[in-house]
Amino acid sequence: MNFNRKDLSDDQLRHIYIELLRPRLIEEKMLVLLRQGKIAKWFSGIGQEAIAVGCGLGLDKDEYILPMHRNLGVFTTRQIPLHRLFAQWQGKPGGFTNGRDRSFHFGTQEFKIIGMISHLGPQLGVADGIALGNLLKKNNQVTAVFSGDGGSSEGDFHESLNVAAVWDLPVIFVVENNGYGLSTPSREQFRMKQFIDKGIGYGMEAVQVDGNNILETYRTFKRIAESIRANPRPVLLECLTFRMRGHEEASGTKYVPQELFDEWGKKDPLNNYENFLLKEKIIDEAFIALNRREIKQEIEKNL
Amino acid sequence: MNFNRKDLSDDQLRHIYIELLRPRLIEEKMLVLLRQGKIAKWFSGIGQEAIAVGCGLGLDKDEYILPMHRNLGVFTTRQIPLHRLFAQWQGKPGGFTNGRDRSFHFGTQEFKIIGMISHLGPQLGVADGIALGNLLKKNNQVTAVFSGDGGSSEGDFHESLNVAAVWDLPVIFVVENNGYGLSTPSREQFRMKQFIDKGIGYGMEAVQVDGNNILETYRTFKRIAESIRANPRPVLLECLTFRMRGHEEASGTKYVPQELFDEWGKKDPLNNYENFLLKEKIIDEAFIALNRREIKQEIEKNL
Amino acid sequence: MYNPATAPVIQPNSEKKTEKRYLDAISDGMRQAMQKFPDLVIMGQDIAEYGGVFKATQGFVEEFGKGRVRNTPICESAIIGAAQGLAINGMKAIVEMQFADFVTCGFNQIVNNLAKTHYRWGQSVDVVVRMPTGAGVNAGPFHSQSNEAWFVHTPGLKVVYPAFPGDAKGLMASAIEDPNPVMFFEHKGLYRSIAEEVHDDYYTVEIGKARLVKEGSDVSIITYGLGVHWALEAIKETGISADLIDLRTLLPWDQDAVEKSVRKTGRVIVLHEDTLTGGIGGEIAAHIAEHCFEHLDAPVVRSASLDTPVPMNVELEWNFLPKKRFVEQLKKLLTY
Amino acid sequence: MYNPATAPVIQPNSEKKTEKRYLDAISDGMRQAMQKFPDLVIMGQDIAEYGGVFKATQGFVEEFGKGRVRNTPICESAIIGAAQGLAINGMKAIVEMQFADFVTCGFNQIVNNLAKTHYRWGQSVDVVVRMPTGAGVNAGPFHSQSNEAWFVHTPGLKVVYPAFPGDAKGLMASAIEDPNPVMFFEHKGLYRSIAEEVHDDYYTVEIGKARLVKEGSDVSIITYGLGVHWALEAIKETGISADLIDLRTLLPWDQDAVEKSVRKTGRVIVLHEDTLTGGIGGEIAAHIAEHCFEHLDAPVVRSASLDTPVPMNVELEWNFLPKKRFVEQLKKLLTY
Ligand SMILES: Cc1ncc(C[n+]2csc(CCOP(=O)(O)OP(=O)(O)O)c2C)c(N)n1
Ligand SMILES: Cc1ncc(C[n+]2csc(CCOP(=O)(O)OP(=O)(O)O)c2C)c(N)n1
Ligand SMILES: [Mg+2]
Ligand SMILES: [Mg+2]
Repeated sequence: MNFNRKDLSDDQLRHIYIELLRPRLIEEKMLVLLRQGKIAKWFSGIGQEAIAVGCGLGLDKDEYILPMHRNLGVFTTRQIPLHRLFAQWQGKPGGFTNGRDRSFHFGTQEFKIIGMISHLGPQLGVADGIALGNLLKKNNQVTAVFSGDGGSSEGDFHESLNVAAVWDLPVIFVVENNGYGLSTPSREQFRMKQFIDKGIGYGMEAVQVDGNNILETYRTFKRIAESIRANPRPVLLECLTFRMRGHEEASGTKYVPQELFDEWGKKDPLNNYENFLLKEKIIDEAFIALNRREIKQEIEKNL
Repeated sequence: MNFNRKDLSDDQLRHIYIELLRPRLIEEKMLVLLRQGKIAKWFSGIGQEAIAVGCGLGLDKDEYILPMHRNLGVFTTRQIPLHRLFAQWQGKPGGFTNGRDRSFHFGTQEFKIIGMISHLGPQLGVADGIALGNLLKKNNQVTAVFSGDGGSSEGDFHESLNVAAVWDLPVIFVVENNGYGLSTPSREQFRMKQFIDKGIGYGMEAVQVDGNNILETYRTFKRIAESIRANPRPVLLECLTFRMRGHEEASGTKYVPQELFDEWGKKDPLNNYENFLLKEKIIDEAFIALNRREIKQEIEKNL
Repeated sequence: MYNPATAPVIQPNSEKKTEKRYLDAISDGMRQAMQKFPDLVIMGQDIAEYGGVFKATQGFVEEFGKGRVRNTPICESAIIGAAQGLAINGMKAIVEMQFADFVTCGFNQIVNNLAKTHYRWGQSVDVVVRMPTGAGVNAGPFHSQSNEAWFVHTPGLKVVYPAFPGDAKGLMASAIEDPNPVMFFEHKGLYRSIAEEVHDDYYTVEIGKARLVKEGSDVSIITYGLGVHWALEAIKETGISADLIDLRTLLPWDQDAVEKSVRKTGRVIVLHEDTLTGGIGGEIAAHIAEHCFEHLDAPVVRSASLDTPVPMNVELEWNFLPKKRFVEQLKKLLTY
Repeated sequence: MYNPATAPVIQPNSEKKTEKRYLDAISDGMRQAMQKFPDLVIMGQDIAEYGGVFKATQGFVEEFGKGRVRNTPICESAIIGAAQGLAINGMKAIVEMQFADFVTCGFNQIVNNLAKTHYRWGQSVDVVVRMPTGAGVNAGPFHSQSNEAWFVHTPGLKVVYPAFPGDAKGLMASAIEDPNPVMFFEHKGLYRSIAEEVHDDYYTVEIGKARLVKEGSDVSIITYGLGVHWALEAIKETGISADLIDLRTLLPWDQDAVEKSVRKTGRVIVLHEDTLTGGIGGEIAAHIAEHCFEHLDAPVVRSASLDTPVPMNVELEWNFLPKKRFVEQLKKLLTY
């Protein structure tokens, strides 16, 4: 994986590292809690963190993001206090739904995050409306909304992209293309070569990015957001990535060939970025150890 | 308008003429009946007949067609006795729904035509299922299904094209692109330049044709159908055309600029084809008069 | 369940009234709300220059501009979703279904997004979905449906269904003021067929309150929408002394008003245009049977359409609709 | 309304029985129907190699091939439409919703296409839509819904909801044999929690017939699905002598069986897991109140979930569900 720091300072690069590390460590803890029966369900985003984190860092804090079930990094980059997230996942008071809904199915105006409902697709239309609001208010804000590759087969995907195109809505439609929808591989979900091939059919710009390269994702979100703020329009952003733990913990990974795990394991967004920073001497092992310890403490403190 | 007869015999060219003339004359009569209050509603297909007629002639008689509200030519080329159509439109017994549903909202296994419900979009998924049945039966039959340009904004359009692509279903998705959905022009419906730009986004072949040129539409349907029978797969067929009487009789045409009527009036599918045949001396005025008289008699007899 | 804030009670500023048709009253209510709320946006198919297929938004684009009066592509789901997005972003939205029948293409957004969001994380969804509904217009199975019962069975929605121009205007204002999602049913058959003197000023009519249209002693007729007009005709025709209750709001419905009347008359017939099985009549009749049991002198009777789609042919349609059967059922009930 | 042809009554070829869980019984019914009908196709998300999220089609793709056991892209509407297309082309189809909650994304195809086609032009729509449904599994508002009432209010559909493995297998066979569109509800909470001896051979259980699960004299409990098991517990717990009627089919429902029991006991409670307002309980209670008025010794009581979405938290969820309230209501009814 090639990393190009361009004009990013050492501090910025380190900050990005910490933001990428945090969701990974939180997830690792959650997987333990899941095995202990303390949370009911978990959709792992391990392997895909660079997309959510790139998005969270690339947009301004007061711009709405509509993430999905694998996008913990959106929540952590917005600095939601972890005890609130944990309470939410455990269905306890102090979360965002007071036990009424589960996992990432909530929104918060405080952090400008609007979570999905379970149904795949409806959040895309909601993003259109939020963006229309921004357009009418002329506040130059961008909205980002996530879809999986599988979920893109829903009619809502088409309707929402089309409306955004016709109305010049300032939305980034992020497709996390991880090659699977639950057990079903891409070849049984669609036939186009890549998602960016859908752009021309909506009269919409489309951009493809290596979803595992945090500097690429971050910079792409930032660049598109800046451009859209100046010149409101939708952009389709395809992020190529992979789910390293299958669909959700309960469903196993038997249906995924081992070669894919091997191949994508080498492309792990955190390891690769860490190695790059180590090689460039921007961080050292002590830095890593310190930050892992600090984040773990933060996690324990908030549980 | 350029007509290229290629290997079509004079008889074939004349037959095509009669098939193109019949729906026009039926419609003209219906417009009279509408004014007399004998039928309740009418969506005129005048100006677009070359598509429905091309489809009806291009497919085999035992292949399913799923037409829309402007596709009288599909019904007439399948030689449905006119009295049954008239009874249907007047909500009388002897039609296809015995007064239960209106206008073209019916199906008939006898003529292998499956009419739409009012809702735009659902017929596309139904076509997928019919085509899947053919694929599983290995009977090498093609299915054709119609959508308007406006109706293509519905989620069902996307879902159905995608399923057809993934499953290699032998379906021709016909988009009659007439520039309007009711009062709303294309620029408020979508932003892509043309419908065939959607092909690549589904991994689907896409073909564009002058929808007002009967020899082009007929030959394109025939060619695609033959190809799909041998090699099952979906094809998106965009037919460029125009509604010469607006959306439906009750809604007027005020919202359409006169220039468009002028421009497209010159491209009338019947007049142009008639002129070509006259010029080539394949028919003469007497032939025209005779056929008009015969069809009108047929109409009166069946009323 | 709901955002507890409701529409304020607003009285008209003056007594000025003009004769308005049902359609004009709805249009008037929307126009004045557009003037009052600069953040209110209307979206729908052909609603801008064309004014909508029923012309309810005629002239709106000229007055409020294309930004706030928006022609949409033909897609119900994304637009209803967009309405929720506007609400999340602090605005208000009205979505016009071209016909109520087409709401099924945006059904998921309504029942799972609009209806459940406030319960889940406290976000109000300040959206009105306009539903030109109903039969008797010879338009067949897909342009005549009554589908209010699905929404009455969806916690989180409010469902409003006025029968008169005055109520239509005031309830439209309330629906827009109310921060909760409101399904606003408008009977197409009433648009141009009824008119009455309606206040010119802006005012609200409270959601959740029924109206006693006629007072009588022998029987309570509980109905709404076109049913109210059928009941009026039947009362006139038969001379029966009846309480005629127009529910006006179907969710939450006015149990107090209904119970009060039933306790007085001891006989009830519930009438609606919608089909019988699983219709709202069941809810109301069951409630009465459970909570007014000791006050009933006769079984609670339901009068509703046949359990089929709405046929197009005019004779089939009037056989489908309960109007004629209702009069018979009413007479029979009085002789019980 | 319906194609009058119904599923034939088929008795099992032998008395051989095996203990089967609810899920196995459903799976068994489908497998044997796949063997019997070479034109039957099953479609759904992850139903092929993966066997479906509940494993109801485990092993099917190996036995019947990928042609007839089809993983679909994630889109409910086109697939339900495709099922109708298969039926039009002379085949039969089963569509599995991954969760019943997601049917709202294909709602239009069901209520306007599947349900109305036979009425409109006489074409049967030989489709079964499988609906893994219900709460009590701690899965929150979007994986727990009971949405059968919407479909019971849609003329043209049949709605089936078995509570026991033996009924589940036989009703599945009937649903597939029946040429009409059938919504087949399966309670997720029952999949692996109940088992009984079930015939190994293929057989049908008639659609439209309720089952008297227990006989008693003091009260009639009318319910279905998980409610049947709650009622069994309640009867055991309280020792009350009750007729317990499991409706099994919700549309058309067995009015005769219900009326017969009510005439005997004079007291009725209708119980369902679904929310109260606008639920099926209203239909049944209203019907009883109208048609058994003179046989009632007490008001018809309804016991149902609270009018909110289904909360995730286990305490909230059990407070939402009527199980506990039901026992109180039942006892109170007996003292009326
Ligand atoms: C309307 C709807 N249908 C089906 C599902 C069940 N479901 C949940 S996640 C999932 C797979 C999603 O795949 P994809 O969109 O690629 O996202 P990923 O899990 O790969 O991130 C499915 C089928 C759903 N949530 N909503
Ligand atoms: C789901 C749905 N929404 C709205 C409508 C109302 N409607 C009927 S025809 C029409 C315009 C269709 O335009 P297009 O698809 O371009 O077909 P054309 O009339 O131009 O042939 C509209 C909006 C409908 N029939 N179905
Ligand atoms: Mg995926
Ligand atoms: Mg058009």
